[in-house]
Amino acid sequence: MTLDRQTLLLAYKTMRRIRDFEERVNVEFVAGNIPGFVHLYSGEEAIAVGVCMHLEAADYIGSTHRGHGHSLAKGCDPKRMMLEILGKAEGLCGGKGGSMHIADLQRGMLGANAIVGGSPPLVIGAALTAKTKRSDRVAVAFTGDGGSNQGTIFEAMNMAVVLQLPAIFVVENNGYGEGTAAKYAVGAKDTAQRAAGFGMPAVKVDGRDFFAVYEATAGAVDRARAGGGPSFIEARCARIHGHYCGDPQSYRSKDELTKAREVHDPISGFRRRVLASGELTATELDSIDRCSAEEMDDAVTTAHAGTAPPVEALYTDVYAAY
Amino acid sequence: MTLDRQTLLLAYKTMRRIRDFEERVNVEFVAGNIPGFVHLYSGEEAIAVGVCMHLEAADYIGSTHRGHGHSLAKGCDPKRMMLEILGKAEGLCGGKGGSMHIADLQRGMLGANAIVGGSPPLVIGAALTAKTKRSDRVAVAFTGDGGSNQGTIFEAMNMAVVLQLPAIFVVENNGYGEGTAAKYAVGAKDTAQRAAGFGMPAVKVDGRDFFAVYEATAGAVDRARAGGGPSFIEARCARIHGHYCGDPQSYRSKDELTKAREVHDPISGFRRRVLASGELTATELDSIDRCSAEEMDDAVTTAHAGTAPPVEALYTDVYAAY
Amino acid sequence: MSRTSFRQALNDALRSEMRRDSNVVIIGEDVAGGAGGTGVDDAYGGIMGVTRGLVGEFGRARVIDTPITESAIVGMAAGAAMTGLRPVAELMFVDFLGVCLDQILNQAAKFRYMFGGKARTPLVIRAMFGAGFNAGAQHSQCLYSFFTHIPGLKVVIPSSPYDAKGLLIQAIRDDDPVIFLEHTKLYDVEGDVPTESYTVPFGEAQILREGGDLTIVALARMTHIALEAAAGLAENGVEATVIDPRTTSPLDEETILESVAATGRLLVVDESNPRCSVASEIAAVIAERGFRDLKAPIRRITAPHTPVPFSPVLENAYIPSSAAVEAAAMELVRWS
Amino acid sequence: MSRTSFRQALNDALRSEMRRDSNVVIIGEDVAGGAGGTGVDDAYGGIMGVTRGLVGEFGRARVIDTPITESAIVGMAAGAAMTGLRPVAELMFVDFLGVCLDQILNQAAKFRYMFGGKARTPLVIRAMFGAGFNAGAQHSQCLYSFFTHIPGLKVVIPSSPYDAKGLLIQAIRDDDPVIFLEHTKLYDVEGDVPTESYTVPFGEAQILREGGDLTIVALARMTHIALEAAAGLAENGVEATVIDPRTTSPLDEETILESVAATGRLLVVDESNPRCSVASEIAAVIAERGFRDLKAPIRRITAPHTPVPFSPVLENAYIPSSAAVEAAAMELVRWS
Ligand SMILES: Cc1ncc(C[n+]2csc(CCOP(=O)(O)OP(=O)(O)O)c2C)c(N)n1
Ligand SMILES: Cc1ncc(C[n+]2csc(CCOP(=O)(O)OP(=O)(O)O)c2C)c(N)n1
Ligand SMILES: [Mg+2]
Ligand SMILES: [Mg+2]
Repeated sequence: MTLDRQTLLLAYKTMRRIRDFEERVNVEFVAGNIPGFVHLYSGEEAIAVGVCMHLEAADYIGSTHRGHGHSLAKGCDPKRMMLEILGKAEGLCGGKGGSMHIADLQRGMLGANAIVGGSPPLVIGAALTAKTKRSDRVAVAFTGDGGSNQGTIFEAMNMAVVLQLPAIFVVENNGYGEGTAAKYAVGAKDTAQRAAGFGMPAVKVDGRDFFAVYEATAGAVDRARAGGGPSFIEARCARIHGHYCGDPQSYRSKDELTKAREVHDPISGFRRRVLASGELTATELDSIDRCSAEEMDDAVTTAHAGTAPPVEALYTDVYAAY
Repeated sequence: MTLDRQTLLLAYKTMRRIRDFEERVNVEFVAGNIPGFVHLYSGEEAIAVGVCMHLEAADYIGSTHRGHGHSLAKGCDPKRMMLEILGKAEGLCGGKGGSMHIADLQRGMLGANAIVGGSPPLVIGAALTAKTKRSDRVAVAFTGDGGSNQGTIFEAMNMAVVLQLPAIFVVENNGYGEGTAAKYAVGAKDTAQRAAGFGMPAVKVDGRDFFAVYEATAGAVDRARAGGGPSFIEARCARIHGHYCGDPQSYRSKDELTKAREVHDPISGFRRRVLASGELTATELDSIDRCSAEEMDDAVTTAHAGTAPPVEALYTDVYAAY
Repeated sequence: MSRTSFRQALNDALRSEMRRDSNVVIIGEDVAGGAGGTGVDDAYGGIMGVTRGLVGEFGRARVIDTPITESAIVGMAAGAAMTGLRPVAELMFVDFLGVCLDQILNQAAKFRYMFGGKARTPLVIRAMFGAGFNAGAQHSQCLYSFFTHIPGLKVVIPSSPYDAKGLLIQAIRDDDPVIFLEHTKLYDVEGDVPTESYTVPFGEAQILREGGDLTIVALARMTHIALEAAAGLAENGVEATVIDPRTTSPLDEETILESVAATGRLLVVDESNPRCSVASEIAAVIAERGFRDLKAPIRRITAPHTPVPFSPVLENAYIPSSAAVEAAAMELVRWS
Repeated sequence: MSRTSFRQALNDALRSEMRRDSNVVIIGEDVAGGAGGTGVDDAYGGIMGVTRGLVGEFGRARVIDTPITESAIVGMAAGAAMTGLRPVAELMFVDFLGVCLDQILNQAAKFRYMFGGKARTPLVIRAMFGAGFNAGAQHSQCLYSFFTHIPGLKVVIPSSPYDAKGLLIQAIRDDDPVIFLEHTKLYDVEGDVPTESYTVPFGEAQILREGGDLTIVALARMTHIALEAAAGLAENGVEATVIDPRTTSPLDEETILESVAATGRLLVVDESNPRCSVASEIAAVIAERGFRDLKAPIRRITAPHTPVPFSPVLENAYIPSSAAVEAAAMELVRWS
């Protein structure tokens, strides 16, 4: 599949932006500047970008605990994300949510979700809104391989088929749920085949290959917009960092960890491919790298300069009896 | 498949016993002698019997809200069941459970369950006990077509595959969950194919045909006892009565209701077949009918003669702070 | 004004709000009477008949029958609420909370706060509750103390047809998730209900009866037990005030405090299990804010700390009786 | 006796019971450190390291890693308990109760009663709870009031390494389903713990400190806050008794009543949300049974009625502080 230069540039820019964002978060976390815990998306960029490049701001996504990549791909502002992750008042959720609860409803980002399997039922609700209001919006639910076994996603898939909702279920199979391998926890070795059994088109793609994800999503999105109902995509990838920042990952072999960084990296893969094909030039890509780095410097500086939420914020945004 | 006379006689006797039991319950309910609500198994006898004839008392079953047939097929005493359904102290649960909570742990009957989808997770637990204690016991989970969409059964199926548990999932597809048709609520038109996607052998059989159910279960039980892991069976059948006693069933056509009684009845079907083949004689079957009728007269009389639980029983069998 | 059953009052509320606002949709099992069958539509109209006739008027696009998958029902309703609809999801029996709690506890209830005030989740979850039907341990619970404990939810528990209609309309118009609980034994209760649309505000208790000797607080079906007891007490010259909070979140503490200031005695009647119950909460509030006015201990009359038994004799003994309320009230009045 | 962390005390309890009884199995996510990976076994030993080393000694047949499916985990454990095993299921964060409540509320908790006493369900469900980790609204809740409300469950909430070990051993030997809750901020707390096996009985509160001016009841991490406050109060000449109920079901009402009989003042510190909380329950019990002894209102110091916020400044303001406890205690002592 060949894509125009604008598309390729945007794809690279967004993947790079996600990677840089995550690596900065990692640095900030190690430096002790980030409260709580964070889960990094590095190595999975091609999935969020390949999927979300088909979406408008008005379309919806539901995310996971590993949601920074989805948020950025859906158009959230890295500054306000970094502010949120540092718990600042200027953050996307005013500092009340944090890394695991980044949401931006104006951009159709329905929220990172710290409950594994929490998003799919919500996402079919957004799809129901689209169907009920006869808009052509679509809703995408991101779930991990571990989450793919959760009863909630099966219920959501069946409901989406029964009501023929414009929903797309994307399972990001990075091989592990915490320390447990997908090949142990997923009794059906193939989640796409399992999903097909629910009565919807389901495909398996290489989630490290932007082009494969982009192409598979095109079909699913077109079908959904045209009223053709839900689809399922399993995208296989490799997690570069641990389950959470600080995870020693001794459940993975040294060799596997090296490969994840050096062999399976979707961004260098993309870069190699577009340079080889001559579709983009090194100069173009390098300048994107530079801009991205600057953008992230900026985000981190802004985040540090952010202010802590006022204590009164504890009592707002909720009906509080006392 | 041909079965020896003892097996055939036992099959007929048990199916007849279930039918007679249910029809008596219906009479008692209409007469206002049964508190709460009851769900009758009439028309589905071939499934409980075809499955449970492969089970020993030491094997386990988990049931549904429509559990009288499963209980009888697993060997529960009709007297003590009828006593329970009438809320008497001599009932299987001392009158504390009722129709929807009949259980008999000595006979491996882990309980009727008034929560749709409630049993499968419990049943894999019984299967885990069997596996852990290296016994060759098996555990069977009965679920309806409506219940087959519940997240709990999908989680249980995946867990059973992952841990290779001696569990068998039987979906009794009687076409409806309350007033909602299976062909509407089950997005995958085929629950067996959907189950196969979870990584276990799955078959679809005519649940009105005792022989078909008996044969399908044989394979599943042998596999489970031999350590071959879980299996799935969808058995299609027709519900003769309403969802609950008193259900007007206007969501079903007159024609369908008549067919359920006259065409799809598994017991008359069985009778026709064994008489035609000459495997059993009308005299034999008629005498079973007579005994069964007497047994049920007896059960009903005993149940009426039962005593109400003492009020103190309210506070027993539970840690009660006050 | 016309004599209307509790059930019909709920049906009226749903109908008038669906006419008023096309974003209101109903989601649940058999709410349209079941789907895909060979017979007629709207056979059930909801298992208790509350939604009867709605699919006829509004069609299946707005009265949506679903598979038996409560997590998907509630989650879908919450997601739809976040994105512009005003769904009324029906959970049938509140006991089924067990299979969908996460979508209420960790999702719908938390969005507004967790997302810094940027999310609105105008969702209503209707469910029936309560003992008295010999429906057994898994179909007879109250469980409203769970919802009352959860920040971000509003909890409505009407006791009369008038309140049922006004509170349900209010619930549908509210921008927070509202749990709306209907006692199974109240559906056939009749009362005078205006034919036009009206709302009953949340957080305003109703004084059902005034008396100077003690204050009895009760919810839903228990208000009827309390009034029965109050009548009996009156015959013995004891005058009780009976208060129905109507919503437990928000909870109208002031009305109860004012009454206790006058009577000095409080008795709370609650059909649920006792520990960490709404009865406990009300007792704690008064022990904290109304202590100076108290002339006697605060009594709770609740179900015992046991599951709901099936057998009628046991279930009757399980449910708080007006006799028990009367006896406890007399003790309080005589206390010194 | 040796200095042992809360985490290690739990590990010791599990190990000694698994050695004693081959029916004890552990079931949960990554309890064996994860499975099927390319690296080493026992990498995590449970996400908080509580089960570390157990898979090495007892093998994967008894330390069972599962998929991320809590309904199947808890349900499987309950079914195994009904049929002869003594499973210890790990729910990781108690917040995940949302995705498996039914198997606790309607299944495990009800079998014994619903089946007329014929079922035994010797099941332990371990989960961590509490705020203080900046883990956000879905990973910081208490939720023990839910379990305490449910008949058929026993609820254990230890505050020290000694109690953690003795109560967990007791829980494993108990024939009813036991919810065993571990506060995330206590895992690294150290204390003297006997190396041999011992049990701490359920329903027996522990008096952590004696003083005649008021009674403070607190659980888990809040006992430490309460003791801190008590120390501060002592400097102002106010002597507080601090009581740790240790189990909320059964709840030791007598020990609290006796103390209040002596002090006349009660303050309950509870990290959970206030409505229908354990604090409410204890206040209600004393307002009912200890009224005559009360010299002042019963105060509850709890988290506000809001979800747990992420930002440290807000989370710190959310969690009850010793300063707040001290201030409330002074008010009670001065009250007239
Ligand atoms: C219901 C629930 N169970 C368990 C957890 C703890 N947990 C958080 S992330 C995670 C692993 C998820 O694995 P996967 O779905 O593959 O996503 P990944 O982390 O690989 O992106 C677990 C078990 C949780 N947050 N929610
Ligand atoms: C979790 C839950 N949801 C809904 C119900 C109400 N209910 C009881 S039986 C039933 C229909 C079940 O249909 P199916 O599984 O096909 O079993 P059948 O009644 O046909 O035997 C429903 C919806 C319930 N008891 N539990
Ligand atoms: Mg994963
Ligand atoms: Mg059915």
